[in-house]
Amino acid sequence: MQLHSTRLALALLGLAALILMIGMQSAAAQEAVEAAASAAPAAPAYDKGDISWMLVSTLLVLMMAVPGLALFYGGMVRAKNVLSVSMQVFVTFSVLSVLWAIYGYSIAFTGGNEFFGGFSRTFLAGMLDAAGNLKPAATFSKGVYIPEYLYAAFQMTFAGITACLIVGAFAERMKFSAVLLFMVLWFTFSYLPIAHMVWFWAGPDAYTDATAAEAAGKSAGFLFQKGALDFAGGTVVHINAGIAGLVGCLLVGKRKGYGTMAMAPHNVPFIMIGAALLWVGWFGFNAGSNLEANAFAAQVFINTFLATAAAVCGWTFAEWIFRRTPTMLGAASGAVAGLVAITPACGWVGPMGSLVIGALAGVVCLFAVTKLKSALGYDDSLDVFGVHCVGGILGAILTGVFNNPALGGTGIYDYVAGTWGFAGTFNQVISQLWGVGVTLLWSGIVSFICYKIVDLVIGLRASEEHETEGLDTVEHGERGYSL
Amino acid sequence: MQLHSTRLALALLGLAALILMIGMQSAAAQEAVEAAASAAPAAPAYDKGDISWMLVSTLLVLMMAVPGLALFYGGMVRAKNVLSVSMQVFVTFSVLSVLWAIYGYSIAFTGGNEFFGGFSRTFLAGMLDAAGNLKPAATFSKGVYIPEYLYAAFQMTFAGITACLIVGAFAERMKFSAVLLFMVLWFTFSYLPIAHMVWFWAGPDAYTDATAAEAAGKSAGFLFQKGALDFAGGTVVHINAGIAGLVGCLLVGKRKGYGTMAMAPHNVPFIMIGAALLWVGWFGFNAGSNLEANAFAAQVFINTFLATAAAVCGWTFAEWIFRRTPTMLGAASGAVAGLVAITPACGWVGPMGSLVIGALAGVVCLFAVTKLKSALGYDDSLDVFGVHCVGGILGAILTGVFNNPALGGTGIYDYVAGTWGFAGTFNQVISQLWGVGVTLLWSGIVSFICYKIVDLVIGLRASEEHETEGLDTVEHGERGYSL
Amino acid sequence: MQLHSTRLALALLGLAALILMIGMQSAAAQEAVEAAASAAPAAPAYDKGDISWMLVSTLLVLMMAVPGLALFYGGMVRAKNVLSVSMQVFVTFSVLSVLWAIYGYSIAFTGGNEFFGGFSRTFLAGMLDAAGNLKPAATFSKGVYIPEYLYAAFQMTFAGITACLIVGAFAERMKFSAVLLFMVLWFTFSYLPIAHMVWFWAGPDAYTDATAAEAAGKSAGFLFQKGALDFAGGTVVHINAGIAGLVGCLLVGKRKGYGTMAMAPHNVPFIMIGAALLWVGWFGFNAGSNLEANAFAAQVFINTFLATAAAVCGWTFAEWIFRRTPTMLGAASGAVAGLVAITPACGWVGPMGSLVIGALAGVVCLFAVTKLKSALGYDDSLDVFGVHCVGGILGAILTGVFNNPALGGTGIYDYVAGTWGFAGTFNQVISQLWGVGVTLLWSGIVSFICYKIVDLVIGLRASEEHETEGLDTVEHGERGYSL
Amino acid sequence: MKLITAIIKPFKLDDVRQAVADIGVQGITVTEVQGFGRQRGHTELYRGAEYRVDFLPKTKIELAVDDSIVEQVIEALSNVARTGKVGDGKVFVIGLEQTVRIRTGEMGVEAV
Amino acid sequence: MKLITAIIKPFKLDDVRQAVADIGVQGITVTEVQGFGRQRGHTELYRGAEYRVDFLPKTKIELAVDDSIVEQVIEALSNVARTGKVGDGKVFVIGLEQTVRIRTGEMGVEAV
Amino acid sequence: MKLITAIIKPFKLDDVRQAVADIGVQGITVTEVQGFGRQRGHTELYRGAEYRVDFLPKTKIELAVDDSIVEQVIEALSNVARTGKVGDGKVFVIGLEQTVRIRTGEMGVEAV
Ligand SMILES: Nc1ncnc2c1ncn2[C@@H]1O[C@H](COP(=O)(O)OP(=O)(O)O)[C@@H](O)[C@H]1O
Ligand SMILES: Nc1ncnc2c1ncn2[C@@H]1O[C@H](COP(=O)(O)OP(=O)(O)O)[C@@H](O)[C@H]1O
Ligand SMILES: Nc1ncnc2c1ncn2[C@@H]1O[C@H](COP(=O)(O)OP(=O)(O)O)[C@@H](O)[C@H]1O
Repeated sequence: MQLHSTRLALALLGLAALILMIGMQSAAAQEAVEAAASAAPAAPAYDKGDISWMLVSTLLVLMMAVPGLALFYGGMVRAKNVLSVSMQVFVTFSVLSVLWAIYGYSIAFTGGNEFFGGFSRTFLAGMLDAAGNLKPAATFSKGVYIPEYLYAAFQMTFAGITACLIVGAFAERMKFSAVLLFMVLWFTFSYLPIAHMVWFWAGPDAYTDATAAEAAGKSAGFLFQKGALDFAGGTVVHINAGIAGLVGCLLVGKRKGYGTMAMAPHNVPFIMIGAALLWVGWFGFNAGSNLEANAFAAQVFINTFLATAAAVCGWTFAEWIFRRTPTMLGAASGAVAGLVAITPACGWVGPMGSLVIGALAGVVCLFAVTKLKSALGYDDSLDVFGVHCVGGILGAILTGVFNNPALGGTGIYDYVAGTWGFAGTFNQVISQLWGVGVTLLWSGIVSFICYKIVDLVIGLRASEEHETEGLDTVEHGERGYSL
Repeated sequence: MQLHSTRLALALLGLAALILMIGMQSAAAQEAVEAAASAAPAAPAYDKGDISWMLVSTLLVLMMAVPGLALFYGGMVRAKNVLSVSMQVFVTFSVLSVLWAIYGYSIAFTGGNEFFGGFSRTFLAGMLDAAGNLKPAATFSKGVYIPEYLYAAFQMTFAGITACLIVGAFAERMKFSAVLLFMVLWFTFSYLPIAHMVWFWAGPDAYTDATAAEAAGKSAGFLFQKGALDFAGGTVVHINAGIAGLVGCLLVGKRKGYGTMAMAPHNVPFIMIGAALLWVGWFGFNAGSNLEANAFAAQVFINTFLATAAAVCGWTFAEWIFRRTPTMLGAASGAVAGLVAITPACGWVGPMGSLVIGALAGVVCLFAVTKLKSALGYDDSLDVFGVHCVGGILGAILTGVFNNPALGGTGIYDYVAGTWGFAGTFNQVISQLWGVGVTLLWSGIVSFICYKIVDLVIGLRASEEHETEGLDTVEHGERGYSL
Repeated sequence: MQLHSTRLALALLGLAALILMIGMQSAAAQEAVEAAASAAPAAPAYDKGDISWMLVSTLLVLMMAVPGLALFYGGMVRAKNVLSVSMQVFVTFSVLSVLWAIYGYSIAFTGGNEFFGGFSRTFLAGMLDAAGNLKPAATFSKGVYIPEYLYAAFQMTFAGITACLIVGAFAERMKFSAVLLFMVLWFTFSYLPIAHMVWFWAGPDAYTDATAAEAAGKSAGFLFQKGALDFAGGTVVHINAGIAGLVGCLLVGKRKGYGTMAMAPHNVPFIMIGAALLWVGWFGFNAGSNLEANAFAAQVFINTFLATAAAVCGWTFAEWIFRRTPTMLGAASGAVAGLVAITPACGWVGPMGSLVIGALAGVVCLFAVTKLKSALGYDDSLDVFGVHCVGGILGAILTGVFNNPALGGTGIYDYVAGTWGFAGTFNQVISQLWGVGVTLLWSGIVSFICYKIVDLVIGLRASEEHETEGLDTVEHGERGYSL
Repeated sequence: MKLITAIIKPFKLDDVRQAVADIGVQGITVTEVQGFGRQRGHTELYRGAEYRVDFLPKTKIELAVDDSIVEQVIEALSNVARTGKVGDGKVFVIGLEQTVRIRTGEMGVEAV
Repeated sequence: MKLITAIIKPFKLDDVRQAVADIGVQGITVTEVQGFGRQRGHTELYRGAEYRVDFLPKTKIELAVDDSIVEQVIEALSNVARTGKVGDGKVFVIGLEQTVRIRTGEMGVEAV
Repeated sequence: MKLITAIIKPFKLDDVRQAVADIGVQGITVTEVQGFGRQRGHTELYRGAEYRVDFLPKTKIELAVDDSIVEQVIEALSNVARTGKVGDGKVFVIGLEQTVRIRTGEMGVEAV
């Protein structure tokens, strides 16, 4: 294995160097070309309040991943694997950030077909105008822009954290080299296209009249066209990662001793810190997805807050009633479940709808990680499926329900007419199910193939001996604690 | 006890569901009605810089509570109670956030009498205008507004963290169910009225001329009318929580072995992290209380910063001189003491006044938790009284002193004349003492009654056996660490 | 020693009180005087977006120091010294914040000669106009200002964290009193003048025409005049602290048992948290150094992000290849190395240049802390020199290289002509080397003298017995953990 | 010389130490251990998993004492360590063939 | 009475406990220890430093049993603790001169 | 066979291990313990509270050795563990009635 990994690393490093050299050329070259082509205003008057908020939002999502998720997951495994899990999060996030700059952003967020974008922004090229000013990216308001670099940075953090979420499913037994290779493949063939399908569109300025709107609509991603509402990434992030996790833990197999040995979390306070930082950071995720600091951001914000609080209550009290005692791990898990479920909904519902979504998410995800999991018998180490996939599906569907203005929801904005409407609960839920179904299928199948490839090339699973000793010393030559 | 708790939980859950259902109806209904009634401009041009800052401030206060306070307190108890304390913070904060949305905000921040507000904003109703735009809430500048949802969210975090502070006083011995029930009662009957008394007013726009000002003045809360200055919550938050803590630890009694057994903090680095996050987050608390990102926010910010730094120095050097060695727990406590003391003052004094306030707070609170505490002999586990109440009183009084423009203070703004004046040190200190005295009395008495009720209904204290074993395994079925 | 320290503390405390009393007077007095003298607009229309971002940036840098650096360093030492190191960071930061307000800001950021500023802003005097409004400080755009209090607060955090960085070099063996005394001396005689040399200038408004520009140029700091580019503090912060660390660890000598005993980090997850918070907070450091939330801040932001991610990859993969396994400590160190190297460059290069700078920093610093360190044989406990000084020098030089517009860099702005130019790679690198060389010499020599003074006055090193027992119990009367 | 080993409830340590010191035993060595026995443990819940934790934290103390005071020591420590509830622990006595004080090289009863 | 002390691989603890319980041993005392022996440790890397960590985490279990079942207990625990790889550990048997149950004061075989 | 138990200062562990290895003792078992004895502890301060911490971190090492080398081992380990300051610790020697290597079932001197 040692040799394998080393060769892999060398290859990756060499490749990276090569690509970068090409990139720097092409970036410089393309800029001149692109500058002319861009349809958006040459030097828009950005609002500094928007920029301030989006800078903050971006760093908040970074904070969700590291240290947030790294701790949340790190605390949940046994002490002998704490570094292994944190390391997988830390390095996956870094590698994908680099790849995002090289080709990820371009494939996800430039025009192409309904499933994949193009290559015009590879190496982040073409984001400066001829005068060296930062070109704009669209928001959800006509005539309001943020610098495209900022949009690319914000979305970069989404790509990174989504992949990191998967780590929890096969924690404590997968080889580090296998994790990294899988992540690169999955990012390229699952994350990028699904982000494109759900989020890519021409921007509000294109919706000038009915004809233009139709044309614009057709240039958008596949699920965007289906009318699936996903404000901040319920499908792209949570369902996508959750199903990839389930497939992973099924393929890699159960941990040695699962079901017979105690596998208690080794550091519950770390879990608490992690969950709390996820809560805090998630405002960047959700209210940041509003892309501007207008008044509506406040609604997204309070929705996110209340859903989380309600989910903590939901999980904790349900646990108290049905499982004897309320636990810290439960409260922390409840917070995450609520955050997951409100993610697609946060910009489409009202505060009372958010309370209901949160409370339900707390109870449903508790059910998922207890009854459902033990019924199906898979070993999803840190419940990526039970919390992110189940919570994501619940949130996606309830978005369709509570979007209803009669339930305090916002309805949907018609950029041409300038009015708010509502598609009807049934129609909207159908749209939502399109989003859920396509994501489950696409990510499920792509994940399966990626795992199989990795298994063939370098093998997925650490040896039994290594698993017993713990991945920290074996794979990373370190111990978490010397107290 | 098990049965009791379970029944309690069930009841709470059922109640919550019921209330929400009603709420969703009423929220939808009221919106139409309220829209017309609102006196403020229909769709004010919010400044995105203000919104950006207030979003950040709100999440900073969240971060103070979780993970900040949960860690600060969690690290200070013995290892067997770390989850118990964190859990009390985490769940109290969540439960009160939900109740805040249901009735708390309305009672604290709508007009009513001098002590309680009304019910017009229950379920956060009435905060959207007929067109679905977010209605404005006043700031301290005429013609400057932030969305009311944002104001409500910001204030929600204040309510949550204030209650959480109390947890430290009776840590390591109170039952989880008792904590929650007490918190709900105390929040309703102490926090909400005191917030109303101190902070509720008609907003600056109402102060058009002398007559209008007088009328507006009479609609404000009781202590607001008394002229007590409290920029960010010295009375409402710290004195209020501190005295409730003192009453609590007296009623629940000392921890078993207190005074004879060593009860060293189990994880001092956690205390350091917690204190540092409190410091960072407190800028949301203090500079956020400015409600807009105008230049003055910078003064509030630097005041807060310097007072904290000075208090760290004050406590540390005093400890070095009088108690042999400077300790990490001391430096961390000093930071919190400084933050507490500058809270009421931060918008009314200058940077040099802040240095003095901070340095004094460090020394005085050290004295309070050593000499005063051992003289009086109560067991306030984590010194809620010694730091928050004593520091809060000190800060409240010194606000009256350093508000003096001759000492670099701001004086007080006359919204009608548009000029700054100063009430005179003596007068202002008297006003401050009104704030201190009323809060001590109100919260002290209400707390006493609430504890007694809880004691009658479910009992305050965990059994001796449970206390010895530690609340983590007994009440939450978990252990903090499996290293 | 006890007596010594106590006397020191007493003296410091008394001094502080005295100074403050004088300060309060002088502050009040000076304000009237200064108000007239100030050249900048009386009451500029600040952009609230700028203020919001700079408030956030300031608190982010605070978060880098505490808890970020305190944890990063705290986790890396042995358990018996965890509090000692955290405490040194916490208290150094606080003491220097107070001194910054008293005289630091004035000496660094007011006009004087090329090496030192003057005393007009001691006690933060003169920052309010006659009407009590906050006076402006310049940014890098003509006609754009932020309140000077805010600028002073932002820069305060830089001074504090820079000194704290040094702590890592002589960790686990230096007396607390010696650390504090050294810090005060070094701050005064190394940090303040170097900050003045690199950053002090008249501001963009002074560059109205060629003659004015020349005059303005001559009033700037020594290294500013040499044309050394340092966007966010590569020289002032990292080289400055790094060389002071090297001198320190050489003078204080190796830790007992260094090279023969295992000195593994006691808490690697803490290191991970620390590094991640440094990453998050560094956006305040770097993008905050842009001083406004204009579009360009987005470029600084994404540059910082990508360099860090690339450095994590660089260090991790290099370790994998050359040192057998990729480690968590390595990934964390890589992040910091990348952040250090991009610090001077972040506002002068493009994203692809940032990727290269980051990747190189990861590899070069790994080499520095392994080969270089073992070749030279010094005991820089936490590699302050290997990461901050080496990374800082690398970044400074590469700034000169990648500033080239042909490599995607920005070039340099000519405030008079309003155009962008480039000095030529060779010329620019020479300018950069001026910055590097002067900082190394100045800080190296000053540090040497300061350490010697401290050694004479109170002695640098803890006794062998104390070092063996661990500084936590001996110097602070506490233990980190009682698990 | 005998080596007395006692397994006791952790919170009794201070009392036991005092009690044996009163008899004149100057030194003891203490180890944190986990005990399985008649005393029941507790249940822990982590999401889907429920573990019976059978082991209980106990404290082991070891004292090397002269034969003459063995009975007295056992008596004293048993008395203070006793709560009367299950799980109070055990005392084991083993013969010591040799005892050395490292600092001085003293042996036997001189060494403790 | 004998005191049986076994040093085993930590992940074998549950099996061993079960095995001796099946023979009727009701109580055991467990300590986390570090073992040095023939089994090789691992190498740790921290930036510039590389440490050979020779000690390995082991679990020590102590059981006081009646003389009559000593052989049986050793047999049973050895069987389940054996993996056949180096590092499986040791069993030591020591004579117990006295045993007391603190709760009741019972002595000898009654006490365990 | 004898079981030698030594309580030493923690930072002496590496030296002691080396010293006994030089004599040919291949395996040892190490436990972190807390010692109370003549050596004084330190005082800890936590806000209002001041605790005298009497226990000191010590390291216990256990070695099963053949009777023939007992003296030699005690000699060697005492020499390197000695600092001459109070708190250096003790050595206890106990008779071993039986020794088994779990991996192979070997007994007695073969087992260590
Ligand atoms: N046979 C034994 N050998 C070694 N240790 C034992 C034995 N029996 C009990 N112990 C230890 O004594 C502790 C208390 O024993 P237990 O049976 O729970 O209660 P009691 O001593 O009151 O009957 C156990 O937790 C275990 O550490
Ligand atoms: N002579 C000894 N005295 C005390 N403990 C020993 C001795 N030899 C080995 N051990 C313990 O037994 C463990 C296993 O021994 P080792 O030599 O690694 O393998 P094995 O027992 O399979 O030959 C060691 O880690 C150590 O804890
Ligand atoms: N009678 C005893 N029984 C068991 N352990 C002892 C005894 N006396 C001392 N010890 C252990 O030896 C250690 C050192 O003993 P101490 O009296 O401090 O110093 P010294 O051995 O140099 O006289 C103690 O910390 C304790 O762990």
